[in-house]
Amino acid sequence: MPQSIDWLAVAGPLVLALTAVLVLLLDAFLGSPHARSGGHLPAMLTVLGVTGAAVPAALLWGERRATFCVGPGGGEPCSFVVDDFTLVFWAVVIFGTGVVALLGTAAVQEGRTPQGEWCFLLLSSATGAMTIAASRDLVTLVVALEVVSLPAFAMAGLRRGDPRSAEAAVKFFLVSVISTAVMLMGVSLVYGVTGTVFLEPMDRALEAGAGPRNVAVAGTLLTIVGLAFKVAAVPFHMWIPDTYVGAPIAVAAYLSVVSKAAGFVGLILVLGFGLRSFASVWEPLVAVLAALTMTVGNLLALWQQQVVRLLAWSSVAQAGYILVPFAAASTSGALAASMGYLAIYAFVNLGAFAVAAVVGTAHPGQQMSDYRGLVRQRPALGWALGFALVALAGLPPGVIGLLAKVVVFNAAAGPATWLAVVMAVNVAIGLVYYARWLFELFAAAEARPAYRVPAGAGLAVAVTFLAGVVFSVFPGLLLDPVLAALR
Amino acid sequence: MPLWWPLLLASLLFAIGVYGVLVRRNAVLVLMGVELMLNAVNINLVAFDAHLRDVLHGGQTFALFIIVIAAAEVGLALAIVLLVFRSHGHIDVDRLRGLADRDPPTEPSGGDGVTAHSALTGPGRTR
Amino acid sequence: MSVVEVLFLLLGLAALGSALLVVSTKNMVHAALWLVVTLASIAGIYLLLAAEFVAWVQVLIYVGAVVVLLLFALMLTRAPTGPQPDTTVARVLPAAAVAVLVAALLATTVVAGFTGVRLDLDGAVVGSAATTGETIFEKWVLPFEVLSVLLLAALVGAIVLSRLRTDDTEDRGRPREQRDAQEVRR
Amino acid sequence: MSTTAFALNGLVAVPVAFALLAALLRRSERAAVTVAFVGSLAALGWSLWVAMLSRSGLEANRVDQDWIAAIDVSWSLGVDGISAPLLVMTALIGACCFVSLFRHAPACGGQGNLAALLLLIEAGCLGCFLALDMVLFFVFFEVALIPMWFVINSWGDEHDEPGRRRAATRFLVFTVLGSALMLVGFMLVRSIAGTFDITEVARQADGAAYDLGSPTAVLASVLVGLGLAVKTPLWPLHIWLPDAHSKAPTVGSVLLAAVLLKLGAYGFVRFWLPVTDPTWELLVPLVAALAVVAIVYAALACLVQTDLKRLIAYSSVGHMGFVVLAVATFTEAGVQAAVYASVAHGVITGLLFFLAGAIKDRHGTADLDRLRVLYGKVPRLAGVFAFAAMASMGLPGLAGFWGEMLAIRSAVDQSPALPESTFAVLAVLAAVGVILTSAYFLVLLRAMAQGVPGDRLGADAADIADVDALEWLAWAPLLALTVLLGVMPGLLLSPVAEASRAFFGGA
Repeated sequence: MPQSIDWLAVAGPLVLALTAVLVLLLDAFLGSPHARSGGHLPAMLTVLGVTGAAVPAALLWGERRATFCVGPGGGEPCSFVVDDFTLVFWAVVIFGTGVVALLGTAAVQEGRTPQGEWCFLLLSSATGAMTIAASRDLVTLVVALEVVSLPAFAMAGLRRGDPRSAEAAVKFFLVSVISTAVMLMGVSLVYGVTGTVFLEPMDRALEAGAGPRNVAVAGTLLTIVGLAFKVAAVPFHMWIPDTYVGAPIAVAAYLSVVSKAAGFVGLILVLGFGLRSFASVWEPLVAVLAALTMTVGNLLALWQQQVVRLLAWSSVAQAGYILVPFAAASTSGALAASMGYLAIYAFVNLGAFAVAAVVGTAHPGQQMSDYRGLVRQRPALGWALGFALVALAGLPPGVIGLLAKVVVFNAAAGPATWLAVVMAVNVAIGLVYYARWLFELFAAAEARPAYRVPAGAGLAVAVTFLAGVVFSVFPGLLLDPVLAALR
Repeated sequence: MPLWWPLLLASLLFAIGVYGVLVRRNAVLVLMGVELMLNAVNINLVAFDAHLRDVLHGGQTFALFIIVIAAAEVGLALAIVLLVFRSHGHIDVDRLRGLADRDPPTEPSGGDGVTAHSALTGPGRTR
Repeated sequence: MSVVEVLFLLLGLAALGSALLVVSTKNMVHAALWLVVTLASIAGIYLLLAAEFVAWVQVLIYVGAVVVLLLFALMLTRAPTGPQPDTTVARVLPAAAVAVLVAALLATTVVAGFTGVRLDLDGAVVGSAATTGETIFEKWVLPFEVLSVLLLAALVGAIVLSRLRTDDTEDRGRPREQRDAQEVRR
Repeated sequence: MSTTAFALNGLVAVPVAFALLAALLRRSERAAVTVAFVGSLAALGWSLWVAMLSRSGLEANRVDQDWIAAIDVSWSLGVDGISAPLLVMTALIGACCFVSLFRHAPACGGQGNLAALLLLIEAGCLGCFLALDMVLFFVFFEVALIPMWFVINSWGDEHDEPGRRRAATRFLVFTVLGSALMLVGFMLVRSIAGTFDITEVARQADGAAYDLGSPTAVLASVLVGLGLAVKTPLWPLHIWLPDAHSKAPTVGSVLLAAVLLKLGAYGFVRFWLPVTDPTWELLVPLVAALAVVAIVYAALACLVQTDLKRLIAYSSVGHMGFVVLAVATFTEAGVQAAVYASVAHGVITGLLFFLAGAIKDRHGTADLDRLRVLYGKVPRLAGVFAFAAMASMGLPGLAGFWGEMLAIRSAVDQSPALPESTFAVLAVLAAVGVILTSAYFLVLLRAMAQGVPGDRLGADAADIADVDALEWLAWAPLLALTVLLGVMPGLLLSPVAEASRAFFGGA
């Protein structure tokens, strides 16, 4: 008996996948994209597609829909579940993909990236990211994770005639496939112990004492190592700075937000859903990873003069903050703090990348001194970037960034106070480099470089800035539903 | 047959794969190490599937999917490796240093770029 | 010792031995060929473990496609067919240490965990093409469909990365605008 | 919206609104400063109104509103006798700053933006003094940081750019480090008490529902104390302060010393006392001891300073030591002393920094080796300076005296839960500190105001102008308050006493 399918539940990823194919076909039949003015059609279609995907997602809020079930009579366990947890990540993916598609127009005007294929790859990857958030079995999860990564490799290499882009792609690729192999080894062991690949039955089996326990522990550790690569936790972070700098900036933005979010969803699903009863095993490990990640990320960010590299290291540090609540995961609702941070980080970080993409049109070198006086030359850009940086640093007026840290502290203080203290120290260290950049923004400058502000990138800056301001004034609007989504 | 036989085989194969990944410099050879690791995983999955008498055949299905994933990865890898080869003239992972932290960051085509150009104009092109 | 066990031992040893050669031989093309031996032995092991369809897929896709692609990659990057001294590096010892550590930890864990558990293959449902097909299309439709996205994306990704070359090399060194203008004229 | 809500929210909103107005007013710098000045006057009037309201106690004067329901953070503001004097003092100092800004525009221009930033700082500080929710306190605490960083970074000492950048960043990093630790502490408090509302926490601690002696509670208390100690600052966490104060522009120094340090002091009273166990033999005596070390250390450090602004900055460290010592006695008298000393220090040190700025502007230097014979050249300025210095060293009859006196008295008469002999020793040492303070101010006055006519200032020094009308206008309120508080300490002490009695639950 074939499985029954709830089409509304799968509509989100489906719309993205269909849009991807549509973009590819249109691009193929309408000819070379830069033959037409601007070649914005694929980007517009992409934005339209993610907006379309947002509609079913919005309709589903507050519900729990399960489909692709394998249980007797079409009941649980199911492979695909859409609940509030899923939808929060769908929102991140939809928002992130839309903004990245807009940013991509800057790279396309530069004329070095084929637009149609770029949008196709972006949408495919986003399809994977949406699927992973809804997946509740390891097979779907692993396949979806690969769907996120594989197009991303190609996107990283997608800048014509730039050896660094190729280098970025190959490093990213190798690290990622190795990590996948390690994670799969862990997954296979867990499967052997529990006899299932579905997350909830897996957790039940482990709770009931399925053995041998040591094998399950080994599987857990290997799985964490593999996923730690994906989220770029130290010591598995080495690919991050090279890849970010080498790849087109829109790809770096995508990697740091959507792809990283997918990694964290994987981590939350596997650890928080499938291996919840093993929390005592993985909590200390993740705590150490978190502490290392934020400390190394922040310390290395201190030395950077190139802003994309700085953003890369800062995103390593932020990954450390997002890992912090995992160390307290046995307390109910702690992982929601990770989600909250991730959701906030998404638009704040995209804001910084969006401005960097625009500045990159005049200063491809992306040195920090290139930003000198931006606030006076281009007040809109300057203030948007300033706001994003302040929010990343976690200070008012970027109240939402500050609350992201509050949320994480709230989860960690008590069960893992030492980690919260380490994070507090790190927040202070992080300030130094954000402040350095902020200083350049507001410094007086002589030259007045010619920035081209591509319409798409301008829109991306505006959207992220607006989101930041609105959520800073009404933080409850964002945080209340997000934090309530995972109990 | 004891269950641990295939598991032991998988563990050893995995370790050999790890060795290959760590020790090789050529990107394609690194990839071969990864393939060994993936095969180790598949042995595990298939063995457990048989042992568990999994009615869903989760293990076997998973193994199949992993094989397909590996194929897709290798297909893309071919393209990426060629891309690197065209721009750098080699696919030696250790020598890919154009993005290293301490290099002067403003020169996108410094150092390796020279070889890149010769590779592009070399006999590899047929036009 | 039953026939299955003997066969398993032989295939296992073949797989391990050839795998060692894959990671240690100095000749790159030989490495790929030894990989074929490893993969084929593993396909045999799948047959023993009641995974018939997986075995055929292993032969078809892995041996048939993956290895060919790897060989392509080696050839296209003009890998020398003779022995190469620098395929491996000075970190042989640390790498070996890590590998031995991984092997020891994993092996002791699984062996200790599953001693005494026998793999009873007599009544096992053989994963023939029919049964596997049924399970996939009844129980695993979702990952299968997602996999199709993966394959399409990998295909397009590979094509677009390869196409970068022609676009790039034909008009390298000319300003962008000229190139655009030319394309419009075409 | 009820009157209370209107009054309390408005007190924060008014400076923010005027700050935005001033920032958006692109037409002229002077107009922007005028707008900001009007805003600060409005805030001053508003704060007086709020202070009037505060007489009916905290419970009658609070607003609670959900803010982020998911983590129980509410928008809770309230005012009582403890916060009211600080509110008024903040608004007053703010207004004085803008008068000063009228007179002396910064050399690098942009005073409109500077004025807007100063108003934002003022708003953040007012919010801090009003906040009853721990997270909200933390948020307001941080509001002032970025503007202050800009003020130091962009308008600071124009002769020393790397120096002022270093000072600004150090200020930012230290403060955020402190406040982040404090936040972790708050979260721990919440994990025990289940609420971020400090009055509720205090109630629970009083009724023993909140076990102050539990390891988590002690850790929370340590972390909160640590965070506040950076801000206050308490020796040895003061190292950010001298740089920040000496490199900041005059108005920045004034706000830093007079208002921002009080956030730490107020935090100790409002947020540290309720969560701290005085019977734990290590923590509270340690804090008190550090406070006394700060007093003595600051006095000694002052003796060797060569820069006028650094000297005043170090003297602030000493004065804040008195405040913390008073808090650490866990008595009503201690709270009174702390609030009184805070306000007195705000007024006097604010005045001192104004004067230091005025002297620096006139002579182009604040180097003590080069400032000589001010009595002869600018008699009125020198006179006011001498007066402020006297007040700062704690001359009886002026504001500074009561703060120090009450602090030492409360240390002698500390809470019965605390070790008596330790505090007796500390009180004696603090008294020694008072004497040392007098010593360095006298040395300073003698060298600077009287002294031998130096040759290095040259003949052109003769035409340096004395105090003008705007300066009188800026300083007069502070001068008057110094005298008034000195003569009639009860004016301030009685409302504080009432509030602190309520605060200690009548105990």
